[in-house]
Amino acid sequence: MSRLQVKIGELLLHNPVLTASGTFGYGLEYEDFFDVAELGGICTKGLSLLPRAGNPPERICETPASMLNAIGLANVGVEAFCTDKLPILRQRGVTVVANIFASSTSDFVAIAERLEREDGVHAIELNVSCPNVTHGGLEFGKDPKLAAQVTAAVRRVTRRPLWVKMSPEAGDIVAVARACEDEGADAITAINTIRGMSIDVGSARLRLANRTGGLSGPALRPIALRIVWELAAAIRIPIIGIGGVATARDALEFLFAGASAVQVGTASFSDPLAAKKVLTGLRAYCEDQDLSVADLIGRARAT
Amino acid sequence: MSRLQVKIGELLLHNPVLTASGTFGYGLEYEDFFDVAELGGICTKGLSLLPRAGNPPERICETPASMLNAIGLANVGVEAFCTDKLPILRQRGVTVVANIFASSTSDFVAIAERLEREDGVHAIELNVSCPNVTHGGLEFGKDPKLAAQVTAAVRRVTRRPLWVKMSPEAGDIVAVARACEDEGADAITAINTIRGMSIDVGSARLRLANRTGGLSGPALRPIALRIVWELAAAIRIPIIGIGGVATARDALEFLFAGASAVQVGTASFSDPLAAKKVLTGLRAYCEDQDLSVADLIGRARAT
Amino acid sequence: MKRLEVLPLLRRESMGDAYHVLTFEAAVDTGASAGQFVMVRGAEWGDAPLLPRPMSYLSGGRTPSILIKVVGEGTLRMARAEPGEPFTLLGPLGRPWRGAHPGRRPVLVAGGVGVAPLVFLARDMAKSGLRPLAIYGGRTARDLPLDDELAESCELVVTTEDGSRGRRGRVTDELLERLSADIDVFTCGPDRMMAKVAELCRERDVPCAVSLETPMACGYGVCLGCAVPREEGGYLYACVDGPCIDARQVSFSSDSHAPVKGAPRVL
Amino acid sequence: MKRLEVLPLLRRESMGDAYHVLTFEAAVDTGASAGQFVMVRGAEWGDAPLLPRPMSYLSGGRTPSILIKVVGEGTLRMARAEPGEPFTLLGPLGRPWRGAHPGRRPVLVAGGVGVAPLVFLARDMAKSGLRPLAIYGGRTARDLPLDDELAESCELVVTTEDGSRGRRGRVTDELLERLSADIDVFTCGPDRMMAKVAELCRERDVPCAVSLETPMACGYGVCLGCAVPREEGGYLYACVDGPCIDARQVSFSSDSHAPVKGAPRVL
Ligand SMILES: Cc1cc2nc3c(=O)[nH]c(=O)nc-3n(C[C@H](O)[C@H](O)[C@H](O)COP(=O)(O)OP(=O)(O)OC[C@H]3O[C@@H](n4cnc5c(N)ncnc54)[C@H](O)[C@@H]3O)c2cc1C
Ligand SMILES: Cc1cc2nc3c(=O)[nH]c(=O)nc-3n(C[C@H](O)[C@H](O)[C@H](O)COP(=O)(O)OP(=O)(O)OC[C@H]3O[C@@H](n4cnc5c(N)ncnc54)[C@H](O)[C@@H]3O)c2cc1C
Ligand SMILES: Cc1cc2nc3c(=O)[nH]c(=O)nc-3n(C[C@H](O)[C@H](O)[C@H](O)COP(=O)(O)O)c2cc1C
Ligand SMILES: Cc1cc2nc3c(=O)[nH]c(=O)nc-3n(C[C@H](O)[C@H](O)[C@H](O)COP(=O)(O)O)c2cc1C
Ligand code: FES
Ligand code: FES
Repeated sequence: MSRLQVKIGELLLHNPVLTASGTFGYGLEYEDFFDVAELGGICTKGLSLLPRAGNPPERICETPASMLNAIGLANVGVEAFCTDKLPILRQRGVTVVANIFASSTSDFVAIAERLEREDGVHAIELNVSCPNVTHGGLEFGKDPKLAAQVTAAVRRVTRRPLWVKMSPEAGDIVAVARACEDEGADAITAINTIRGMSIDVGSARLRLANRTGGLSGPALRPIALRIVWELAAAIRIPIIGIGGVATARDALEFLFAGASAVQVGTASFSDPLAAKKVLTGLRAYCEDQDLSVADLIGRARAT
Repeated sequence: MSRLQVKIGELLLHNPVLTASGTFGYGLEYEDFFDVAELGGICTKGLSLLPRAGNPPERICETPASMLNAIGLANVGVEAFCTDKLPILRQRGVTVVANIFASSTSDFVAIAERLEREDGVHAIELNVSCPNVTHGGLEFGKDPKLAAQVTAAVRRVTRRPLWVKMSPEAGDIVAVARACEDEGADAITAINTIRGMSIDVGSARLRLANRTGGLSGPALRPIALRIVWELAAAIRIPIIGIGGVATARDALEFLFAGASAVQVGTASFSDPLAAKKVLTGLRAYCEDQDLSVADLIGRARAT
Repeated sequence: MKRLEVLPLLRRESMGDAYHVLTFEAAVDTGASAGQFVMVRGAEWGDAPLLPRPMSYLSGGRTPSILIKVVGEGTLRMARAEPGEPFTLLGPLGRPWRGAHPGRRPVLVAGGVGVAPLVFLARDMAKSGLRPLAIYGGRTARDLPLDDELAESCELVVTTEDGSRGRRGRVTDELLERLSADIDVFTCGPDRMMAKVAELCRERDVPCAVSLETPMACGYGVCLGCAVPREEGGYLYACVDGPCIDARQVSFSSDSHAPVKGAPRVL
Repeated sequence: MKRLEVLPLLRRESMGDAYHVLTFEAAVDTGASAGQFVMVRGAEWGDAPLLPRPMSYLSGGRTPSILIKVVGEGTLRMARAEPGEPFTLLGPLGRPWRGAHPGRRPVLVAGGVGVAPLVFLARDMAKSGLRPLAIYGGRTARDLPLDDELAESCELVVTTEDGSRGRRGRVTDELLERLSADIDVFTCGPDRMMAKVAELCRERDVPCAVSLETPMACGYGVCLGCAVPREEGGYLYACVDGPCIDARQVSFSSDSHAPVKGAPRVL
């Protein structure tokens, strides 16, 4: 096993650096920059059963060391993903995590069933934590019972690795994660965005048409890191850390706190090579210290 | 009534700019910089029944557009405050909001009773949302029942204006605020810090001895603003907005979202004149637009 | 093909406090066409401002340049940059201006900083022997940073709202008078101006290309932040379907919630 | 009295990549004494880095200066600053070095960038006719930025860990040899070095003043972030009880959770 390999349940990733859902398209837009198959994996834009147009503009705005987005899960739908995007990803050897979203348990199941018919989907990530849609979204992720219910239902229709993505807005996030673990989730992704707001003072109007949007970027990192730390003490399944990872240093913070892998999100906007650079830096660190990634996980917990 | 005056329940503030608890000492450290009596008011460092030494170092570290603190409510205690600090503040005509903290309802009551014997305490702010202490702290602020219980108990022993300070980590912050309103709180302060963590990658150790610390500063602003917006739709008592206010522009965001006043916190560290500058900017804005502060409150809600 | 490069600032020319032309030194030809844009970020900005800023190319080639107007933190930093300071440039991005319709007189309608992609276009047109009419407007005489550059390759008419230069009024007043069936319009400026230009052109069945400006996070189609309502329903994405696009594809009216783009900052 | 001022950078002198002396131009005398510090922040840094950085005065007067070592984002920005760039300075803050004990030979023990407040002190001592012994150590010859300045007013002994200059070893090795009952020690450097110096002095009953370094948010006693364990229990606050303080008041050992201050950054 190479230094950088890491196991997320049954799934062997060739390294612990993935890209975050909604910040990397369907993985095909980065061809001009680097070979995406080098990454540990990519999480697709959230897929719904039917295509979605998303929210009216403005959809994004910048905030201190962060941004707000209220895209509203605009996506091509699971069918178009399977026919138009997945075959290319498969051919290129990209490790694909399908991030899926629905406003009912039965739709979650239907999407998972559709994906079940395809090769080349290496894991499914349940987005039960999107703050930018009126139905479903956050509700599933704040309530341990609902989160468990969705996890159990999808678990029944797929043997693929199943990751569940946490909302930092849950009052008791440990309870939500445990409930998902109990229903057979293979990993917990932490975290999705926190809802924020911004007002244009000149016009006294909200910057986002959706009023609120999800906060992402470096500003989120300390909060995400604390949640990963808390989860690592409470659950046995692996944790994928996410929130403001922009450099190898940031990735190491998450690994040291107990994450087994990380996802790079907003950083790809500031620099399309961000994920690749995180990987390069991590490799250099491991070589320099003569350690493997497995040695790094939870390192700050010992001291 | 002057343009800048604002009523928080029965309390008339000569302007809506206060300083946040824990970021302005006891108000006596700013003499070299400006006349603190010019401000709408100051919130004292959190006062406990007995003096507290606080947490071991490191207590603070910087994070993106923010900082973490785990001071652990080091303070001189309510008795020393009343004898050493308050007389000077009174003499200078400073509007004083006593921020108080305890790990039991009876201690909250005891502190309030001690303050009741003093002139020159214009309001009491209940800190039921401190993330940096092992007992009490956050627990009170996450649970509507506990928050209501503390509010009711303190309400019984004082006729002074009573403000309750919210934790953004409550799963249902609106429920907490409503419960406090129902028990006779005169205003809601929103928000206290969110717990975060930072790891020094060089040594693979946590930066803070307390492990986690409260996140404050500009990075918190979009979250605080969203919470103020949500509360303004749900409660009738005034809201004091707090979280990353550093300029008059930031203060206007909070007023436009529905806050009746703001508190300036971490910004005083970057610039001891921050609160004074916010006030100057707000005055200029009101004069320029020929509006009073009352006209500004909730302005972005109309459009 | 889009490229990500760290390039040093070669020079910065100020036109008053608000407008600056920044020229960078590239190792190879940028390959940018008129109307395309570049995502620009100071290589040493740290965590804030976080996102790169979309800027139209004023010129391409080996020394690509942009015209910036200071409206916030990002453009302020650009306005303070000194030669040698490294910037990250990602470009060329988006769709360039379409070709001119043969037999029609090109009319370029520019508002304020929207002039940049039109100067690039005018220079191209001049090279191919065309001499467009340019209608260039701003609030005051100080809001017409590249008037000389336009005048070099166009017949130039200037308007200001306060009458401090050229005709008092708006570019659309001038356009209305000059609107004839045989012109071909290209426009870039504040949303409301472009909406009005588009409306006038549609009424007279005159072809009209607009350059969309909207906040962007990525610039290459992944964030889905740059949505613009499409006339036939749904959304266009300014960074990949635009920025240059036929005005009839765009629904200019439904943007009711958003703050007024380009509104001056009060504080 | 402490003052908050926005001052332009007058000049920056580099000593290799890592060390720089920044000199500012003040309108009035800073009134700073040796051992005091100033909170420094770029006036145009925006939201990040957020907090001002505490820096010991290297000199006071009308052109106050500081010596910085690049360890993170804030010091990196300082190291890149050009003359004219505005900085916010809040100072003078904290307690200066105590006076020298009459009849004892002053020994200044400096580690790396900790040399700044000791150069200031040495110059003052020289003015009053004293000629201290200075023991100055670093990892390599490159970590001794102000050796010349010390040599001007002191008898200077240099140590490096790799032996690239002076004696191979640490300042404490040198101090141990020179420790006699009639010296008077002043020290500033990495925590572990100061702890060791304090221990040696305590064993021999030699007076020892240390200058505390700890992360600070405010610099004037309100944030309570700069706690340092006090020997008799509870905490000292470095910004108001220090930074210069009698070593016997400080408990150097209980800092088990905190990261090692001054540890080099890996990435
Ligand atoms: C394709 C394209 C080409 C552009 N070309 C130019 C150009 O050549 N020269 C130029 O000066 N500007 C151009 N802009 C606008 C420029 O991107 C914004 O002015 C800039 O991002 C503002 O950054 P800031 O940090 O200074 O202001 P911020 O503090 O981010 O925002 C200040 C104000 O500008 C508005 N704004 C923010 N981003 C944009 C945006 N992308 N488009 C329009 N308004 C925005 C905000 O809503 C706010 O009102 C272009 C935009 C696009 C999309
Ligand atoms: C009273 C006092 C006087 C000082 N005098 C000088 C001086 O003359 N020259 C000089 O170069 N430095 C001095 N320092 C240290 C200096 O303040 C820090 O190096 C600086 O704040 C780091 O900022 P940064 O943004 O570059 O690094 P950051 O990214 O903030 O931190 C980098 C590393 O430095 C450590 N660090 C952060 N703040 C401090 C701090 N306040 N003290 C010690 N370590 C810290 C962090 O834990 C981290 O390991 C002094 C500190 C104090 C308290
Ligand atoms: C523009 C944008 C779109 C996003 N879309 C999705 C999505 O479709 N599904 C999802 O689970 N998370 C989505 N996210 C959340 C990210 O995957 C990630 O959890 C969050 O941004 C925090 O990571 P970061 O700080 O590295 O960006 C989106 C984030 C952004 C910024
Ligand atoms: C160093 C520090 C100490 C604090 N101490 C207290 C406290 O004692 N009581 C309290 O209610 N809030 C305390 N707070 C929280 C602030 O009052 C405020 O709610 C928070 O910092 C968010 O505002 P800001 O972003 O403007 O700093 C403290 C914050 C900081 C940074
Ligand atoms: S800017 Fe990201 S999709 Fe257009
Ligand atoms: S630095 Fe704030 S109290 Fe010492």
